[in-house]
Amino acid sequence: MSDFLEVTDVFTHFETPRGQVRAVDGVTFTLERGKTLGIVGESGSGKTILSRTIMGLLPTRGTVRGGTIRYKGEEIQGRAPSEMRDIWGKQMAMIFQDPMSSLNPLMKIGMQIAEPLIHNLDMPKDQALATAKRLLDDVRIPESVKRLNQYPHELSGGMRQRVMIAIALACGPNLLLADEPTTALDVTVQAQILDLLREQRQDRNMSMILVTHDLGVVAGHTDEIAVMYGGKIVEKAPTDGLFKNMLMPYTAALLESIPKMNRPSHTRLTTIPGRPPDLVSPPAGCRFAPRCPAAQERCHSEEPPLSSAGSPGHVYACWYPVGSPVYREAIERRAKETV
Amino acid sequence: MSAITKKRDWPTVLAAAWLIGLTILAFTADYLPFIRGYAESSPEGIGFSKGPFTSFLLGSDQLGRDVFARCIYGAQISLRIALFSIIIGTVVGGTLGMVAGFFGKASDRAISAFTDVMLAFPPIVIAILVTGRFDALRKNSEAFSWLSRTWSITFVLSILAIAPLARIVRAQTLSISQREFVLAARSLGARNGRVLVREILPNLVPAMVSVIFTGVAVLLIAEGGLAFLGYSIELPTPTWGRLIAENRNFIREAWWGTIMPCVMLFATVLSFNVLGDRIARRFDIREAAL
Amino acid sequence: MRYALQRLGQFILVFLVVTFLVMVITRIGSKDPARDLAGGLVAQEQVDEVRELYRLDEPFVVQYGNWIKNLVTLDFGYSYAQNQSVNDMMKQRLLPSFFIGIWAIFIGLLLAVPTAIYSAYRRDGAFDKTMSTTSFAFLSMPPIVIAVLLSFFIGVKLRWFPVDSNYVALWDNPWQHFRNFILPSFTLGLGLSAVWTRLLRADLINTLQSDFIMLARAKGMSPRRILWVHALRASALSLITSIAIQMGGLIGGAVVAEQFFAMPGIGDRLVFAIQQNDLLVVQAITALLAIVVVAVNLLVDLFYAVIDPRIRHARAIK
Amino acid sequence: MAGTGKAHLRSGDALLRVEDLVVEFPVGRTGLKVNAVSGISFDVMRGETLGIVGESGCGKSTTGRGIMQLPSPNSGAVVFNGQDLSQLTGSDMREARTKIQMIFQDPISSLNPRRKVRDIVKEPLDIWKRGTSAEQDARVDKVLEDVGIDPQRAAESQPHQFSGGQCQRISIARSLVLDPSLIICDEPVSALDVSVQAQVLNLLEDLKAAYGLTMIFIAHDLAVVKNISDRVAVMYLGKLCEVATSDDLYRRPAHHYTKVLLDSIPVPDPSRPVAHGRIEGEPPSPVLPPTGCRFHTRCPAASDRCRNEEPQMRDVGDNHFVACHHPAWGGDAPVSITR
Repeated sequence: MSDFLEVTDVFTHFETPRGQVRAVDGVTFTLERGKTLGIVGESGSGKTILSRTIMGLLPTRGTVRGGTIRYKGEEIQGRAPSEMRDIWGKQMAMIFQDPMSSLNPLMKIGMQIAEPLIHNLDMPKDQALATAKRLLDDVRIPESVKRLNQYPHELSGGMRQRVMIAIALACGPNLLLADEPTTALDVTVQAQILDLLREQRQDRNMSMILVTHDLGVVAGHTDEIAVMYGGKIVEKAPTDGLFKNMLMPYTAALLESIPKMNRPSHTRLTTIPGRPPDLVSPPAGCRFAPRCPAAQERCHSEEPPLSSAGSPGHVYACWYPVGSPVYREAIERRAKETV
Repeated sequence: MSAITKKRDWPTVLAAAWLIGLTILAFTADYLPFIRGYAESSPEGIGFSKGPFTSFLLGSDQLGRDVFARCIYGAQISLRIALFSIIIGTVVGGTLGMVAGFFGKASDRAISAFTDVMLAFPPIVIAILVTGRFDALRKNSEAFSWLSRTWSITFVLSILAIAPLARIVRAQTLSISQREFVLAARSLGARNGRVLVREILPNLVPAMVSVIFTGVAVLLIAEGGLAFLGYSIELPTPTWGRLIAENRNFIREAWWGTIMPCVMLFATVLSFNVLGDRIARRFDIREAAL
Repeated sequence: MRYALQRLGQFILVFLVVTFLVMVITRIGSKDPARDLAGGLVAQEQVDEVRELYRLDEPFVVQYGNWIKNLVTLDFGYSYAQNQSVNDMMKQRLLPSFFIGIWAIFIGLLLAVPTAIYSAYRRDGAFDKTMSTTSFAFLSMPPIVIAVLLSFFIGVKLRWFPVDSNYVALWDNPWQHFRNFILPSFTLGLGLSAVWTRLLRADLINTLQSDFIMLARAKGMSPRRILWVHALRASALSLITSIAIQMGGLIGGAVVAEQFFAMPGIGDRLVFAIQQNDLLVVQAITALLAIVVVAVNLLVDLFYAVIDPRIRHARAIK
Repeated sequence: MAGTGKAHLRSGDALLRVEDLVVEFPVGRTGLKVNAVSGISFDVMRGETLGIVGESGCGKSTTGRGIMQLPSPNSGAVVFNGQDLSQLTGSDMREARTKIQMIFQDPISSLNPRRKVRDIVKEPLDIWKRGTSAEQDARVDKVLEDVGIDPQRAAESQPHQFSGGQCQRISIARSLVLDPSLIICDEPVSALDVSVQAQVLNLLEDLKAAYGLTMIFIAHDLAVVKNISDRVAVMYLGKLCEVATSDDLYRRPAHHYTKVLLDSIPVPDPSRPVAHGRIEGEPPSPVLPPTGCRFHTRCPAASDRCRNEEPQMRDVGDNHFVACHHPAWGGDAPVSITR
């Protein structure tokens, strides 16, 4: 089953006037059928570009792509858009962040859902609209018949996101790429949408890649998490395992910097000093080293490979992971200095 | 490869060079021996027209006058009228637009109604009408004897420039006013005048400059049209439009008399448009329809 | 519907202000409006007749009311200078102007739409770069310059089309009609096509980069469908707005073109009437042209509201 | 949750006391209005941080601006330092405003892009002609250093040359220069990445102590609000729901909306069971808000009384106030919710 989606050494670079931006720089992972992978990272970590690279939805001009992406055993990296059209919608579907700008403002909701059915599956129009109505019911939009004839601006933000999910589900894809699907929504609506995604994924035995900046979102809704930093995956593990045992200092620091509800107010937050690396000229060695509390000389010169943590499926890229003697010593030294 | 290679932007360089050169020539024409005097009479006599690149750079017309010299004098008049008009238009239109966009409410409604009405008039139609009526006014009333064609055309073109400028500035001001730094300035206790001058005006400048350049181009076109229809300034001073109109009847015999001022007008309008366009692109201003 | 009525109210308001201004402007510098309205060099009885007819002894507002009343009943009066009723004159003169405008818009769209679509689709390609330079050049070409060039090269040198293009009705002799209209219409159409090519191209490029186009691609829609169904429909709206914005300029250009190509249209008549001090005709034509501009804007607004559900919705909120 | 009433206002020396604040905006020229803020009251003690939390469109930002009289509220009193700001006009108003300062959400939009950063920070001193030129320079340098921006670089650079986090620091510096007593932070960290967010939150805590500030902190992120605030007010559709100390509010929310909000937050801890208190739907339009309690359309405990009668803010003990007919606890007859 592991040959559902296999991403090996994929990179995506963009030509800009400043030079080549190495937005995604050597990413490898596999995804099984029916599982959810969360990709977490801050802005500029390359998580969105990675999802678009897998989908093949990047502009061709000024883009340098490499590595292999095998979907159900077939190489899809580097395919022309005309070949990708057999996959788009039918095999892979995508959900975007902003439900307002992602729906065509001039087309009725019903037609936007029915469109892929008519043109990808050659369904007659009335049958496609009937299916669209069923899809609206599936994503829990009340008064679905009325909605078919409405335009996007007549719906609330949450409703629009449900419509976008319905569009994604229309042709029965096996892989759903959700790029920050709840970032533009309020928390109460976010919870509804995340529940809906989980339920639909289970009902339809789909795999999902959930891209987000929010560790809280991935914690409850994924099987596995990949943490990205500076265009690379720096740690990847089954969700439970990752939160129990974070090995990459970046992952740990990211979690620590989030204010927690269960801590008393005015708890001092742990911060990550500095800024994310410039991907035109990334630092040598480990890209997190300049901001890492435990960075040693080796970290600045030698790039750590993804190594296994012992527990199944858990890999990390660090010379001195959290808990290692060197790490512990460095942290203690730092704590003394600040006091 | 990371070094930013700056390609020279030739259209901009050429446009700027053309405009600077033309302006210098036009406004120093009276002091230049190879232009001065050639515009009115010809050393070679009346009724003798010569082609370009002979003893005349751009040829001579039916009356033996040097086309190049006349084009340069034409440039002086055309440019002066267009520049005067755009300055008046910008000051009045810009102020109205800023007031409407910044203060809103009644002032906005009044000014918007005003621009709506102004924009209802087809510009050339209203221009010939007003110029024609000013002619009558000058003839019939002693008090308006000063109202020469130069004045009335400048006046008319200024009026025509006000409404589009006011509209653009209003829209820009409105969008800048909604930015949070304007709110921040107010929360610091800045007066309206200070907010307008310090916070809003500097952000208006790129759009204004761009619009001024394209505006001059539009006014040059309008002036050409007016002159062609017979509403140019009094003889003997020619404007480009007048040169085109009066030599057009001899186009079969001496095409240069008409084509050369056409080329001048076109090159100048193009140059202003190029500069306006570059500024708009540089500051990412959406193409505003003037 | 409510929106339409509201816009209609605005239309009437602008109509009243505009016509009032027209009347004020036409009276500037007139020593004796009655004489000017009668057409200058006519007998005193006729002048008095006109004074009576247009109530010129009464306050200005009454004169205006009287004129407006005549205007809405489509009675434009009688031009003594021309010895012709203005209505008859309008009838003769409107059609040539109308055809110049219509053919100019037609040529403009015919050139602009395919060019813009192909330019946007193959952005920064050779075609796009060439056309973008070309359209920029045409954008900077005043109507008189285009008219001179067209008449010189095509009319005088090549002799393909007549330079002095008398009016021939479309239904009398279509071939002659096109021959006569081609130069004046191209004079205006080229400029319009330049404006619209740039506008539609920029708008299409913008639209093609928007999220909903990305979603359409992710749905697996074909490039053709994305372009024609998704992108073009959104961009058509700004094109329609631009047609309304260009109306004033188009009318001005038509006046120049009519003069240049000796087309007996309404603009040509206006220029003559101003020279002749024939105020009645001046007043009527100016008002008419201004109303055309306002009316086209009104129509486009209403049309826009029909096409764009967002506007329809925004207006419909009760 | 349409809480009006003033039971939660404290006696004693409040720096700011807002009573029955109402802010409405016309909807175009339709004659309708947006009921952005519909009669809310609260107070802030000297040195206290009040958090205001709610979803988008609940009126929390409008409240912040209403305090500044930008624009002036339709009605209600804003008593600051014993002076009712809504009664002031002209230069008195401008003078009073300098004692209250705001920090906005969008760090880019809140700085004038066409001025040097140092001039932006100096602007307030320039407006009020405070001190000599040398004193002004010294003050600007000090404040810039306090927020961690190099004054030298600030003198040479424009806002776009700084990162989002740095721009937010510059905004903070500008707000501090006039030595205000109250700072209103309107979503100051929601545009920032979590690692930067932690830096700015820590900075705000530090500056609050160093400059002796009182703070109003407006945000949609409950965890952030909880961390920085002493007291938290929950808003829904232009009304207050609940006011309590931040730890108490989290430990035992009394209002059903607060509960829902807390349950909806994705917690970065996969071992925590997924909360069950989800609600359906989205907030109604503030143009036509529901009668009675504004939350009744989505509330699991809504009764007929809630539909008709607006609940008043009342004390449920321990400095905890709630505007609900049937609160989760502390009510006369607690309603058990069966789901």
